[in-house]
Amino acid sequence: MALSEEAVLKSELRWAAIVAVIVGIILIAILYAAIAMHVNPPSNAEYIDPKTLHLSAEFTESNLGTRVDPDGQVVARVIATQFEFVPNCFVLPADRDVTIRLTSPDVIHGILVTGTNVNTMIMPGWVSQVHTVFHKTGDLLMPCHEFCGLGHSQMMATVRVVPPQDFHPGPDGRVSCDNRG
Amino acid sequence: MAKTPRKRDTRPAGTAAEQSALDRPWRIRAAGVVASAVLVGGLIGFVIIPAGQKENAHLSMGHAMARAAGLEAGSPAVPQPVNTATSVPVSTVSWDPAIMRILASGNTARGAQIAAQTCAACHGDKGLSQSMAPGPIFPSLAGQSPYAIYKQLHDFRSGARVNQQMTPIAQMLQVEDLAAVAAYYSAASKEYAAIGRRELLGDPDIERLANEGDSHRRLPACLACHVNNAGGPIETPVITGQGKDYILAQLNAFASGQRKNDVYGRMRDVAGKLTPAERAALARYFEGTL
Amino acid sequence: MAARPRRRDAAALETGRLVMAHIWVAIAVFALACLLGVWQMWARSPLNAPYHTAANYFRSVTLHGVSMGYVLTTFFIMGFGYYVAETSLRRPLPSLALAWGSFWLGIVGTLMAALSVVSGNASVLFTFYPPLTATPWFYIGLVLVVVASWIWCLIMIFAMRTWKAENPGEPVPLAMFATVANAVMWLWTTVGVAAELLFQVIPAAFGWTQTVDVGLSRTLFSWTLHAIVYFWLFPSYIAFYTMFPRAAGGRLYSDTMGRLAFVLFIIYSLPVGLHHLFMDPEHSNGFKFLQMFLTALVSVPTFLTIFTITASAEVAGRMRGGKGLFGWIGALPWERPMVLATGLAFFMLFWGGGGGLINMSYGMNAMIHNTSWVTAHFHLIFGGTVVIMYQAICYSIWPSITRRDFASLKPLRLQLWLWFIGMMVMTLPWHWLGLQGQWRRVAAFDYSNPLIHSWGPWVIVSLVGGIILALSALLFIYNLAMLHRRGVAGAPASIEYAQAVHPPERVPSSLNGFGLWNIIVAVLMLLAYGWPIAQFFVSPPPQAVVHRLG
Amino acid sequence: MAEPSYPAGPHDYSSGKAELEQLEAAMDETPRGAIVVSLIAVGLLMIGWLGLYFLVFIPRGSVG
Repeated sequence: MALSEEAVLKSELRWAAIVAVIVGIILIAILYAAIAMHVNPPSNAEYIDPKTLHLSAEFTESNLGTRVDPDGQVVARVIATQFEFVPNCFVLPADRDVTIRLTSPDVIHGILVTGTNVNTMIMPGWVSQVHTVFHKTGDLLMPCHEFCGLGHSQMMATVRVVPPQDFHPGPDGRVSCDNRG
Repeated sequence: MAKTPRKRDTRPAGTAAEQSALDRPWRIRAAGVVASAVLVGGLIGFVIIPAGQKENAHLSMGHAMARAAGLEAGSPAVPQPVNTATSVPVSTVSWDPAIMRILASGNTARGAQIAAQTCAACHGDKGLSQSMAPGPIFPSLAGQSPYAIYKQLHDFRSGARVNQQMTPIAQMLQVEDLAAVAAYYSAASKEYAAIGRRELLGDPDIERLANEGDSHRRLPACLACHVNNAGGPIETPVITGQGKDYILAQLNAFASGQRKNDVYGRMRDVAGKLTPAERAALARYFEGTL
Repeated sequence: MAARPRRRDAAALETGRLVMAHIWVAIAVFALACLLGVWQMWARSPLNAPYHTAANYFRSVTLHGVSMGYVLTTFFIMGFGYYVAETSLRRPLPSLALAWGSFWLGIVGTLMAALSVVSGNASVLFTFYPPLTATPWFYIGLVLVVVASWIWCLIMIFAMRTWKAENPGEPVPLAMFATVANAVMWLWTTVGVAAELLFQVIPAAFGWTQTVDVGLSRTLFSWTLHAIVYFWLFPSYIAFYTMFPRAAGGRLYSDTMGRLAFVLFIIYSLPVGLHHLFMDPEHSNGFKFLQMFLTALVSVPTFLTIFTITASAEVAGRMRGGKGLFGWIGALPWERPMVLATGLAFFMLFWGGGGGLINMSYGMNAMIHNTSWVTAHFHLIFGGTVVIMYQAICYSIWPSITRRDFASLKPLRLQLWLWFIGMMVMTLPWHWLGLQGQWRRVAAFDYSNPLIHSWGPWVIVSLVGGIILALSALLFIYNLAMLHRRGVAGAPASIEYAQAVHPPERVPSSLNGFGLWNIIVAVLMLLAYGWPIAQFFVSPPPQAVVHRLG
Repeated sequence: MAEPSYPAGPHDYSSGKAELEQLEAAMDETPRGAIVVSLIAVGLLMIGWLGLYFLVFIPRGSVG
């Protein structure tokens, strides 16, 4: 079959074409997820100074946790610090667009939420942001998944996903694990 | 038919023209493949994906592409949240470069002078507490990092932390003075800097809390932060060698929320998870004499 | 075709001691790191491990990663490179003295780094994570190891140049072409981490700077982080192309494809590092997609290799009488360590590569980023494909260095099988756990939490895999030690590399040197990394305060 | 008794016929088997990828 050098190269090229088709299928699937489902990696060119983070307006202690913003967006603001999340538990409604905004005053952290595609690094200097919709209700685990120091292993939070009808923001738009959900 | 291999050692090298004719298609093909890869990848990433996503975020093509290129904050597919809150800080300390420079300056004449005039009566000239019996009331500053000392001084000055003796003293001084005296005490007591690594004795449960923490309660080990160069928050003080009454009083104040100058409630959270018995046992564990 | 006449009748390899010194250092460090790995799995399991504190765990993880990623690989690659240079070019090294100098420099660096970690002053893992910083001596030690490897690169490049000048117009032997390809790629690769260490991390570790630009440091490290894996992988591919076909008793199916694959590794393993930062906020979706697209292209040389090597196996199997569509597989001499290892390596490459395809898939990376899935992926690629081929290479070249043959190949095969089984038993549960969200780099799990309670048994299974791996590592050392002590004298002083079905007579300059590819890499890096790095200078982000750990 | 771990000479598997003849005979069939084996491997890889894409990734929902 493949006797001559040209025939050998031809068989390799034929194989390369098969590889190209396979890589092409993967690319199309990724593009479909990006355009039809709005799946992106969590890029966000938004600076915030970690050295004065606690003085900022958005990430001040009393503004952390879940809040339905005046424009109707459900936003959870969370601090990742050595070695805990603030707040340690937050409530989000199922079947609704939600945004989690996180940042760090100290070192690099990262989160995932078990059983979902929620995943981002948290870098001192940037606001990390994940937009998603939760479909399953219940308590999910949100551990720190990036080495952040000797207490890294104990750093985790709970995401309490409640059915939309059980999601009752207070007059200030806030919801917390302690009083609701 | 496989080519009959020729004896290569006797074969002359090809002429320059032959070699060049052999090389050119390779150069052209390689450049073509690489250029088209970058073009296609860039076109999809910077143009096609944002064009397909922009409607959901109600963005113009320009803004969608700016977001995809990282020139504007936010995702090309989702409206960007807006903040409406205002700042209510628990501590107004700020690690700006000017302060960081003073903190790194070590034992300066200015720091030594303030220490001698204002601090040494209670904290000693090397940061060793001058109140010894029955247990030190004043905390020792020896072996602390400049960040740790400055953080508390600044909080006393701003009112984030309240103490009858310390508040008026800190308010007498400028923040630059506070930084200078913090740098002085840290540098003057360098010999105690390794105090946190000292072997301590306690019952196994307390040793575990101090060294390993408790994953079940999401409690990090005390010593994951409270040792110099543990890699924890820079303003963390060393607690080994501090008086047990002082440590316990602070743990209780954090647990009750009476003291809340810890940024983002790190210690309020930890102390609140500890039982009163554990707080007392840990205070005993970390007590020691310098 | 007759074997090429030898230029120099080598009674003994001039580089024999040099090669052995390098590779024994690599093996000693490797065995130690295997034992640490077992303890780490134990610590993470529901069983009670001794000495289990957070500080010990991260000390161990750092030592494991640094030993495997930097020391084992660098020393093995350097040693094997010297061996290939002498045996394929059949001429002495340009400078044996310089090679020994670089060896001792590497030893000094390794000791500095190791002592820093063991003393508990450098528990920052092998990927560093500024603004956390360790004692500066840790980084300086690692820089010395890198400088040692740079000296090796120059020796390799110079050796090939001299040979080309002596043999104008002749194709460089494939094994040496690939070795120099690795040297060229490594010089490009280390630019990122060297810049990070010298300009950012070491000044911070000494206390000269109090803050650090975290985005820039991560980006510079990502420059290195993907290509470094190909640096590790190159010897395996060299063995696939130039040793396996001969060990199997056949020919390399295509010499040109080998050269092309190595060249593709140079150009496409570098401008793709941002795929390690898919989940980071600081880089835009546009650049992430561009580098994902280039990452998809770096799968091409691997796919080409799979086909070319499978076809080479088919040639060998058929020459040995194998018939039909699959009969050639059984006809291969599986008793040979190199043949067996290649088969097992391909199997592990299948799983590791499959995991890698998921990792590189842009938004899909969110499903598994920083979970045990990723740990499984790189243990299969590195611990699997790379290390098992390092072992097979040792088994194949050791007789020519010691002039002794193994009395029996049985313990060699047992060792390779154990390594393979251990790796599969360890990593398959990790894939499963990773999909469920088991996160990385933790010293302990709270198995009383109902959400992760069911993970416990799987972690124990992977601990069993780790124990099998450690046993295999010890058996590996035993096998080589027995060759030194009880080997049968009379082995030849060199090895022959595989010939191609159609041996190259004249190849284009671009497949006989690296001038064109260096230009292409420069252009690609400018396009793929130019703005992602420049953005930190055009619009400087706020810096983070240095957190000293050690 | 020594067992070479790597063949010393070029013709160690010669079965009487000249090596070149064997090679030519082998090349008559090659790479039919290799194509099939590689296709199976890559096909399985594709099935795995698509399986995870459709059964895990997509059901877990949109993120960005």
